[in-house]
Amino acid sequence: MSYAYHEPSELDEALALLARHGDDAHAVAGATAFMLLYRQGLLRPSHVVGLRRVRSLGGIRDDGGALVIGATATHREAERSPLVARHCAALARAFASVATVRVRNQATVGGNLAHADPAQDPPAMLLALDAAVTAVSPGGTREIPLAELFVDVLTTSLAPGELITAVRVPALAPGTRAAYVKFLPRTADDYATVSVAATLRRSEDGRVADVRVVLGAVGPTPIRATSAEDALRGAAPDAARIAEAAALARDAADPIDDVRGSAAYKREMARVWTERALRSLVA
Amino acid sequence: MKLAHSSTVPVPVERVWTVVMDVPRAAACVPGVSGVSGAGEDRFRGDLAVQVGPVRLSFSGEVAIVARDDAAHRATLRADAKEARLGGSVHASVEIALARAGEGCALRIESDLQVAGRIGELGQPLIQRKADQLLREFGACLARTAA
Amino acid sequence: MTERLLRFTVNGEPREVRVADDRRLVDVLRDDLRLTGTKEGCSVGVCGVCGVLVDGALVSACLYPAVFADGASITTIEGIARGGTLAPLQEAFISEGGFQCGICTPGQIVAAAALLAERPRPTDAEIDEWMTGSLCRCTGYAGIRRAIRKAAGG
Amino acid sequence: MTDVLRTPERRVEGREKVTGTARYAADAAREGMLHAAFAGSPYPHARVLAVDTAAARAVPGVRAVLTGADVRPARFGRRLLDWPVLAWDRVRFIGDRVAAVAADTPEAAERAAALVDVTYEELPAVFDMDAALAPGAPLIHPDAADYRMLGVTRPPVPHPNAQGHQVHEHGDPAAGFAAAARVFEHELALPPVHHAYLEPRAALVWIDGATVHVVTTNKAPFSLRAQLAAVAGVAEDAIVVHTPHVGGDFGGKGLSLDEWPLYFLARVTGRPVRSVLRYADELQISNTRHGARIRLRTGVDRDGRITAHEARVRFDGGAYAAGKPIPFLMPGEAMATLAGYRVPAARVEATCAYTNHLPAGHDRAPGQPQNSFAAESHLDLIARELGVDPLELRERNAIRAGDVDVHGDEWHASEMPRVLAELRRASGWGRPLPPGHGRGVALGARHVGRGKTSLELTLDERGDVVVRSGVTDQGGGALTMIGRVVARELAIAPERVRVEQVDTARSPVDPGVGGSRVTMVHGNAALDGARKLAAARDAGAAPPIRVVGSADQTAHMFGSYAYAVEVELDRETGAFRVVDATLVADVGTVINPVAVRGQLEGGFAFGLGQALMEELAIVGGRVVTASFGEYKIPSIADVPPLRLVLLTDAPGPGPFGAKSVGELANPAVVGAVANAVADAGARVLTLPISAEKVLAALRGGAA
Repeated sequence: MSYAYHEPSELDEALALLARHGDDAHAVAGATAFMLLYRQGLLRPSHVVGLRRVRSLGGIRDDGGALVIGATATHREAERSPLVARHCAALARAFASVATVRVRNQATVGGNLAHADPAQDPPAMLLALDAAVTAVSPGGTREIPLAELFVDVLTTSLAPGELITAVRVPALAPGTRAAYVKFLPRTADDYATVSVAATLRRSEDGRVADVRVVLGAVGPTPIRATSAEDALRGAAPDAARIAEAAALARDAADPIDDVRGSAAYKREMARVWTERALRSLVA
Repeated sequence: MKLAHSSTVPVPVERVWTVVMDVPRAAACVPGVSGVSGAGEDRFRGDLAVQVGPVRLSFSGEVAIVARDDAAHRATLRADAKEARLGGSVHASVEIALARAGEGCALRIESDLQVAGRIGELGQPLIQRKADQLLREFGACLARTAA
Repeated sequence: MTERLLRFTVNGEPREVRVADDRRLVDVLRDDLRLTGTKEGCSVGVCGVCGVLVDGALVSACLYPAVFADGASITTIEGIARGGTLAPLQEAFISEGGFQCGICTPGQIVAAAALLAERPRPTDAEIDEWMTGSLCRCTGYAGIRRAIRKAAGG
Repeated sequence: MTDVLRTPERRVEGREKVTGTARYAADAAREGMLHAAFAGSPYPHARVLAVDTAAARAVPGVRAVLTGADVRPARFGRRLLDWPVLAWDRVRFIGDRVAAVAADTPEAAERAAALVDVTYEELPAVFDMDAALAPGAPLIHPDAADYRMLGVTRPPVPHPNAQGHQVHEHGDPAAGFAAAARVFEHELALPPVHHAYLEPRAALVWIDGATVHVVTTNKAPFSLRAQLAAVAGVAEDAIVVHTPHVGGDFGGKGLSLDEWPLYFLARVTGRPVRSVLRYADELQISNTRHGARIRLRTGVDRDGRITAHEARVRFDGGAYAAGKPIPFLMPGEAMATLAGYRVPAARVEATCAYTNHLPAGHDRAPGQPQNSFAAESHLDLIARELGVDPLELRERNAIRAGDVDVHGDEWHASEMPRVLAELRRASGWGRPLPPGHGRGVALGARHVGRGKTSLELTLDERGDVVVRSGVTDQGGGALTMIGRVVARELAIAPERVRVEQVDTARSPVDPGVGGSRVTMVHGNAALDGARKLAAARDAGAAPPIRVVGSADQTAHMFGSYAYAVEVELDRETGAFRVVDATLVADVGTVINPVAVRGQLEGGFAFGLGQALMEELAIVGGRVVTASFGEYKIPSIADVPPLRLVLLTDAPGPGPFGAKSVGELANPAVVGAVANAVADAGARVLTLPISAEKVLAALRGGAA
């Protein structure tokens, strides 16, 4: 019942293997999520294609002001990368917030996005930073904005046999500030009850020129709270306006009841933590 | 876990009721259901394929109408299905109630779902989301089919 | 079943082992190499009792595909002491009450060794952050904190 | 030489444990060993109509598939044998086992177990304790009258769904309530929680000729031997139980689960068979701490002194009583609803119900965290109603020498007033708190361990001693303690005493670890043996001198302790942190100072988990927290430092005046935290004290 493990060193080879084996194949990078699902019996591929030796998928680089993180870069590499920290300290924090150091040493940035677990940290932050993944298939290469990548729980818009090669975070407009907050009322190593990733830029008159608010762990995908953003854009971000925006974020959340709290509580926490994230950005 | 779905359909109650009580036809409204056939009075056999991202599960089992009140348009269905490869199973009690709503029909489905074995360990949030989604699609499809 | 021959070093010694492609590192260490110092607890990468170092990086052997270890250098709890002499960390776990039942101790010590390799003088906050993934049910962690501080010369 | 007890101990097994050479049950392997896996019920309550094993048997590598029909009528348990080894007619909780497989690999066994096809007829299930005990409730054990009970006759119960029932009354409660200035009544509830030791249960069984060998994580090997003899119909001396290191117990590993089917699998295959429980199964089928609902009613006089007390306690025993070792089939401290206080008159009624939940068993100070949470919350509510400082109210009611406790027993000595005085000082009680902070107090009393044992000591030519004991060491430091007691008595260095833990064939009968017993009982046996060695040596006996040291510790005495805890509360989210904690504990003479500190610090963290986040969430009979991803226990970042004050000058009945500490520190944490959170503005009457409940309480809702 075991699978055959393949470890190509070229991307073309990996794509060819995935194309050849179709539904019987599964691609892995760090393989943390795969191992959990496989051990549980929920995945039974005949072929597993490991991407860790594909050199072109690794590394973190600056591309004309944009930050490009290779799919097989580990979370640990990303959290410790001076490039990531310089680009956006909150992004480095989001990577450093994932699970524990053991998981971050193994799990990769691309694998995490392909796994599409809405309770994870990087998806919300990367969505707030307007990132896009580069996806490649035998048919060619395309860019998928994160807003279009996440479709449902564990479900992405990647076509069968298509791989994420990198995530590209565009240059932040000068003056943009970013925040990532994670609410952990149970233990320090728990999944978030709610997380909020936000970016905000003010124009010279102090009004909000641009803002993005993304809620994590309270929906089938990370949720962009566009109504909250609309309430702030062009406005002076005083306490009342932020409170109003945060209340709209509460309505954008789509959580379920579980051991981390009732849906009603999580919605309320989406409000509180949105307010806190936004306040930190205008402080 | 308990799930509920309500919707209103611009179709007379009786017509919706006919669809609901035609189990093979109604079951075709659950995404992923196939091969439904009779297995005795008020009992039906069939398969259900569920996909959550890369996870594909295939259940086979039975649905039985355990109680029905044609006058009140209420019925209770019982579904038991196994995922043999994993040793998991799902068990659901589904209550369907129709009521006149103006010219149309108010449809209410309440389900008490149990997921047992390995599948149930996967994480209840995931299961709940998926089950909720199936129920919503089922309700919407019933309305379409009756119309 | 697809199998392959893996070659790697464990605690400095070259080893070869034939394994099925889907085998986990924890199974190879415990069952094939009989290095039972590495334990298995929660099996889902949370508790940390299966912590080992692969090329110096701390990972959960219960989530780590054995095929990933091909060509790597692995350190387990059996490789922390050198030449029969306990490492300062091990001495400190004994003197400071860093364990009771001992089941999490291999994982704790391997994790702490990785921390000290990266940050020889960690602050209390750094100790807490790093060791958050290494659960202990006996000590209440106070003894573990004391042991790591002591080994770090604090 | 200097007193051994003045230097910190060095664990005898320390080197093994820090180098990875310490062996645990899951590390045991034998040539030709098979691996076991099990099929469990998907229903909380159902009749088993048919079991088809054909597909399971067809899996390559499968050597045996057993069902209930193959083991009938074998039932197991620590006292009451009510849990079928494999169900043959009825399953009573989700996960109740119906078939066992032995195969060449764990994977083949798992695959085959998944293919066992069982036809069930679902029965009405009952999940609530009161519903289970109501007239006309579905019967969970219709054949209970036929069940065997080890050693004693089963006490009568008022309802067929009652596992155990006890009523206690002393004084004149009616008069006490009539004389009270105020009477208060509160109800509190707690969910089941898991021991969460990090070593899942494991066992290896093989049959060598006429002898059955068991390597096990069970912490009471002789008790397991007696149970296996009863279940398998084998003589006790034909069974050898080997207990390597136990990777955490907390009471849970007194009950064996896999050993029974493994015995039958080993018998039919003629091969060694091993199983290591998946942690998901630990959380779904093993014996948890009892969930409870507790109603307390207490009358107080004008000064807040207790005049009368009434309690009704309900425990959720789950599907089987097998995990409970005491004849009443209740958690050990079921009746201690106001532990540590003077209670002149009381009526306490406690019932443990069968339900279709996973079975409950013993967990570190069984019954006490439940009753302590209820009592300490109740008294705090009374203090606030009366406008009396909560610590002051406890000082007025703390039991003193000559007072009668909640059981109606008179205490001949009490350290409780001193403990509270020390707590007031050490915690800085009364010092002003920053806004958003709250401070809580709770006290506790735990009896020291009782029981009897023997161990064997040999003094050799060099004056060194070897001690052989059947006691397991689940981390408490038993072997180190025994060695230090002997060393001190003989005035030799501890390194010169070697303590060996041996199997049941090579040791006198031993009660195992539990009930805060080891330092009292094994320590006194070691002391007795050391004295005998010294006497023989002084009488001129030639080495090797071999003696048996024995102890029968019957003294009924308590250890007292109290916590003061400070929390910082986030009023917008309900989340809070414990920012300061003080524990004052009356521990008597300290033999293992490192271990005593560790047990108390560990007990604090253990209680903190129960207070803050631990809950086996069960929905429709199914545990939905089936991994450490969902069932969270405190990590290092969640446990604040503990200020620890030890009172060591009131001697206990242990060697040199020692008392017990293993179950001393965990029960009262829950009440102290609840009271601190209440002081910050949110009274929560159910555990765990989640942020959501706190927020609801802050907003005036029910919690």
